[in-house]
Amino acid sequence: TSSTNDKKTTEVRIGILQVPNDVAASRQLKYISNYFDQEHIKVKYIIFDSGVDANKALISGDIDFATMGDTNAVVALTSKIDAKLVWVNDVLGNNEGLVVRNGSGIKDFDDLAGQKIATPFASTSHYSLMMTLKKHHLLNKVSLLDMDTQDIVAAWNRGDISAAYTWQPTLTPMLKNGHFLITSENLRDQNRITANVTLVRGGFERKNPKLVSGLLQQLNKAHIEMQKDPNITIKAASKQMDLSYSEAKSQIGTSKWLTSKQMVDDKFLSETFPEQLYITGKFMSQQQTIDHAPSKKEINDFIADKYVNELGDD
Amino acid sequence: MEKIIEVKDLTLTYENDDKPTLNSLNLDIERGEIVTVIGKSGCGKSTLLNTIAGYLEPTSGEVLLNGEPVSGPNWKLGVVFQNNALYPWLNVADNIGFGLKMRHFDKETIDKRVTTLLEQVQLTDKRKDYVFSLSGGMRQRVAIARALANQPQLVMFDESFGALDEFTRNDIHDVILGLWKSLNLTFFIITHDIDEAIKLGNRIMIMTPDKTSQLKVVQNPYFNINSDNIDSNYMKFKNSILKQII
Amino acid sequence: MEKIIEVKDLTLTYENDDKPTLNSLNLDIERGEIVTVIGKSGCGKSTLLNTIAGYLEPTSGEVLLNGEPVSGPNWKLGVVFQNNALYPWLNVADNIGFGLKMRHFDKETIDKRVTTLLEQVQLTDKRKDYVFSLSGGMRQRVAIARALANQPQLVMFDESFGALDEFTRNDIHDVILGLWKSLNLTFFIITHDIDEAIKLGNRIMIMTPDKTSQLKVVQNPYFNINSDNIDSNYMKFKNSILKQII
Amino acid sequence: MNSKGKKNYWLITIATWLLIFVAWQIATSFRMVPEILLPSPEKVVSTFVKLSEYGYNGIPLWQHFLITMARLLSAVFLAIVTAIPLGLISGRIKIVYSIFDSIIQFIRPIPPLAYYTILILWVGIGETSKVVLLYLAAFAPIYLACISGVNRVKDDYIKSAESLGASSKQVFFHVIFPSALPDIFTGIRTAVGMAYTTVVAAEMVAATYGIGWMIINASKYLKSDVMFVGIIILGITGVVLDQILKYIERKIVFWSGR
Amino acid sequence: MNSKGKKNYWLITIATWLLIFVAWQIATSFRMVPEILLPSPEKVVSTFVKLSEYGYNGIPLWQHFLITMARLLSAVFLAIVTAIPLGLISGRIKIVYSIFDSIIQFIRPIPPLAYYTILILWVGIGETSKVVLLYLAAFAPIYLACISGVNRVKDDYIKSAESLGASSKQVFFHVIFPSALPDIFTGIRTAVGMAYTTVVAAEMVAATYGIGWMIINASKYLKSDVMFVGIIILGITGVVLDQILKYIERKIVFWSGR
Ligand SMILES: Nc1ncnc2c1ncn2[C@@H]1O[C@H](COP(=O)(O)OP(=O)(O)OP(=O)(O)O)[C@@H](O)[C@H]1O
Ligand SMILES: Nc1ncnc2c1ncn2[C@@H]1O[C@H](COP(=O)(O)OP(=O)(O)OP(=O)(O)O)[C@@H](O)[C@H]1O
Ligand SMILES: [Mg+2]
Ligand SMILES: [Mg+2]
Repeated sequence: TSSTNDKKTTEVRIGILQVPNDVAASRQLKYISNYFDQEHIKVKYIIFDSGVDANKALISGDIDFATMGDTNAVVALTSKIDAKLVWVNDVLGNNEGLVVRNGSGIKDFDDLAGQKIATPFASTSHYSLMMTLKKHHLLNKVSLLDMDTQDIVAAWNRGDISAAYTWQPTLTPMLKNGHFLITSENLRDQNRITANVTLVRGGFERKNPKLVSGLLQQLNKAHIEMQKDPNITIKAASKQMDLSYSEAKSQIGTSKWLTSKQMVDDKFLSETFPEQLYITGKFMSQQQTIDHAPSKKEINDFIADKYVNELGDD
Repeated sequence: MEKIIEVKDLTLTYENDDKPTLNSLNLDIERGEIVTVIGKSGCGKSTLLNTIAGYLEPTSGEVLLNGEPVSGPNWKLGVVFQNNALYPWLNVADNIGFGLKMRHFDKETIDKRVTTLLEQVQLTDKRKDYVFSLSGGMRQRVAIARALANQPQLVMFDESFGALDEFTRNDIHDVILGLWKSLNLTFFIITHDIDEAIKLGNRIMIMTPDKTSQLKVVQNPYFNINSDNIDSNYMKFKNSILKQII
Repeated sequence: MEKIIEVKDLTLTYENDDKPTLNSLNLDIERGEIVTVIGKSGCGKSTLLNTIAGYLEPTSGEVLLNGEPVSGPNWKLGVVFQNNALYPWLNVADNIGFGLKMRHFDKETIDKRVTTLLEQVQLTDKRKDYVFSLSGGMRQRVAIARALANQPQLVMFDESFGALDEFTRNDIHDVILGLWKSLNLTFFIITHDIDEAIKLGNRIMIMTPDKTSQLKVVQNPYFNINSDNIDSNYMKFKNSILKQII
Repeated sequence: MNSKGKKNYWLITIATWLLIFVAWQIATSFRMVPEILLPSPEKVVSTFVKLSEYGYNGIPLWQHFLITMARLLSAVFLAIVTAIPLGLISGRIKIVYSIFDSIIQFIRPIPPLAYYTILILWVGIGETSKVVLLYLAAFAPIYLACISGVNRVKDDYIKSAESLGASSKQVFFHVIFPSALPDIFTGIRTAVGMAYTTVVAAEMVAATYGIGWMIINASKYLKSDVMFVGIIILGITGVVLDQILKYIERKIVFWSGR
Repeated sequence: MNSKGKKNYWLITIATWLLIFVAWQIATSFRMVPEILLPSPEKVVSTFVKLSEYGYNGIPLWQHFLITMARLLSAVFLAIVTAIPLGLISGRIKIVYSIFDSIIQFIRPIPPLAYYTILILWVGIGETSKVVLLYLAAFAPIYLACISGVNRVKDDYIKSAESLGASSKQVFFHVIFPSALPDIFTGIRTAVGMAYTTVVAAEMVAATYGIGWMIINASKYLKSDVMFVGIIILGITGVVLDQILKYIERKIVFWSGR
């Protein structure tokens, strides 16, 4: 890999999701390229369909940064991948949710009993769904189907399933003949936060702390911009993702792009979010999807909030 | 004598072939005789057999069996091939009874006839054996028994003994002649071994590649003779045949 | 006469076999003679050849080539197999030159010798042809030429002509005898055709399955005789051999 | 080949596996490779025991295994009952051949994953799509084997049967079919292999059990110990399956190759 | 089989395809099936034209195609240069056979997707893991074909060579190798088929081009027209590839089967 030992880093590889997020916006707005050009470093973007593959790439050392859902970050943590969580890209809102088919007779959570519900396993949606089901004592009363988002739409169109917890852009076609039973925004309000986060590979972080700060600074710019004038940011993200403005807008939905200042001031990265990860980890280990629940210490070691703290002063 | 087979002006030209392989050929086979056919490789022996057996349709002329035209393979015309074509998935008894089963004979009749045939070819103890466990000579005897099971009017052999060694071949000759004598059968035997043609044939037919229309039929003074009694003219006779072939 | 091969008290027992296939066998082959070997299937003819050729190691006793023990296959001992074992990926010339190439002769020498051999087996015009386009008889002639290319001391044939029809076989016999006369070669020929054994052998060796230790060697009055001159005793002679075999 | 001195070669095979095992043990004991890349043998064994006792995702390991086998075998069964008749008839009747062969030749090389989504759109996410995917993988080998089997039936077999009084139908059932059986069996073995290779792909979508699903699911949570257990189970099952088929083959087409 | 009257059977084949095409056209024109389940022929053609002109995801269609072929062929090439020597030696030397055969027999049936994740953990998400996955799919068929090729070399070929003065090494290179070539070619064709079947799986993770990736990506957005274009390309390529291999085979092992 290009970033080993004494050799100067000449290339940084960023694993991205194909969604209109802060990375997409700062790419389009040339924040990222301008920064790395000035450092004489090449940037390479690698698209991942999910955090699952991004984690694999972190292990094999093929990427330096990766954006993923926080559930995959928990997987990374408990699998002892040498990586640190350095950034929260967005706190999920109504761009993820549980949709049920109109006319399927599902009016309330209790009606879900006996239904087939699809969701991409290991995703934030999966976690949100499980939390919801648990809350309503439905855990063993529904049959869960592990499906990729495209397969969810296909199954939905055929009528194979009448409920699914998934994210945009998959939600849009489903909402044509369906409606939300709950969204991640509702969960957020109930203090069950899910988020997309950025991990940095340990080897890279130790060697290039400056570059980590630098990249986060660029992402933070997009967050600041988003809060000042969302239109510019959404437009940039839509252009980057080859989407229409309205598509991008609905895909971003009510997700929150916290600035570093907000993260610091609200103790988001030092208290709120670690707590959420702790709950997530405990829940996932109860579900036996991970082999142990991470301790609070492990989580605190995993989250390297010093970069955000530095930026927060800006 | 009663004619079993009449071949009349038989011409056979293979598809995509310009010259006929068999050209206006005439031949009668009478009940109870053994006709042996000898000729160089490629002269048309198998073609003649295939036409008589009904596998090939004559281009012109006809083949009559008991006065009726042969219109396809027929159980009245038995055939034994060089590699005996026994079915390896059937045991000896089932191979021999195959034709009778196809013709819907009942199990008892089949069993009885198979038993008799096994005795005649001296393979009674091999009844339940599979073909792959038999020697080459035994396999040929099973093939002969299978061809005889239908009690056909004529049994034809297409170089059936060529793959056997000389000693085994001698044994088979004796089986053939023994069956012929005891059951009054009619045989049509293709061979490329002159000694065999002489030993087995009442009549020897010599086929030449260029003018197949003319079959030379030779009366054979040495038919079925004990080899100890062969006189000094045997070699001359054999040589005269050899020369006609070439 | 000079002895090329001396087989001394040769015993060969196959692995997992309790009885020896060859039992204290003795045999000399002299330069310039043709020894034909005849015997029933399974009596051990090929085993003997394989041991002389060095493919099998004697269990006891020894095989000497010019007084030296044979310790493995050797270019001085040529072998021609029944299915000729010609290499289908090589053309006729390359097949014939194969041994010389393996022995690192230069291209010119190989070419010259191949040309001579092609003339001797009358296949000059087939030089560049591949084996699959040749007839059975031609293939055997190529196989003989290939075995001769190394100018071996002894050429052995293991039922090499069994798959050929009688007429082609006669041609090959003439080729063999022609080469033998003109090049003063030594041959060791296994066959299961008594006529062939008589026609080709100065000496005929009869092998019996039960007591292989005793090879019966017969002096042959009919060696290389023109078949027109064969007298009335020929059949008696042949029959006497036949009886010894069985 | 060499008839002089036969050693006990299976000892070498055993030694090889022991060596692999020891190397694996050493590599993991001395932490030469991270646990996640290569779980230790003990870990794999203990995971296997755990999975056997408590199951994966609440379902016992043997049930995962059985459902996978059920999918595989029902697909192969369907392929056998459809491909054999079609293949034999195609081999015998040129018109049928002309109709089907090019279609099958066209579909055959397409990777199953390429059309899996289309298949799901057509037949849904249930067992059907999984079995159909495996069925499509298994069909062509059997079909092609039947055609080559029929083409290789010795002419003399057919001629003999005809001269013995068999009708065309009898020739088909009593001569062509048994003659082609050895080839058909080879085809079935290839078909099982092809379907087996597709088993994980088939369980990738909307499954909640099956060994393939277990491996895919474990890979989402980077549980390499479970993945190793799954892979080893698939490896052993593959070998055992082939041996069973070979055994059945030897029993049924006992004459083949003799 | 039937020598009487040979019809132009390829006309039937063409008619069959026309019929399929017409049925497809009718089914879509009359909206008997939704566009998403079965895009119309025009749509597929126009999508093909569009992809050829403007590319998919900014990359021209032919580049997607070439990269997939490059992955496939480099994997097959690697398999050829490693499996042939190992296979031939295994076929000849029992000790080598005892060491490798059981390992390969064990790995062979495992579905590539089962170990793809492990492979990615080991060698990364780059081209290496893709090529290695295809390589593993291609290796066993060639290896096994070599062994069976060596075992089928006629004893008389070897004996003749020895008696003609060839050393063991010469026997290996001048007799065993060419003798086994027809089998090796059959193995290579099977290997290409196996690797080809794996091509979509290999491009499923972290790829940004390749026909397989295009299909997978299109399936995420349910672009069935693009999927159809991809599937048809894979089908045609598969047939063409096999024909090319058969042609090369006929040229190189011209003596085989004659
Ligand atoms: N199906 C066929 N189509 C075209 N030509 C054929 C066919 N079968 C045989 N021939 C040709 O017809 C001629 C006679 O062949 P046939 O098999 O009858 O000879 P044969 O006397 O039986 O030879 P052999 O002794 O080698 O069996 C040969 O030139 C052969 O090439
Ligand atoms: N490799 C072997 N291992 C064990 N036994 C063998 C082997 N080869 C031959 N035999 C046995 O040795 C005996 C002699 O065989 P051999 O091949 O020498 O006979 P043959 O005289 O050449 O027969 P044919 O005329 O059929 O070629 C036979 O009983 C045979 O079964
Ligand atoms: Mg013939
Ligand atoms: Mg022999």
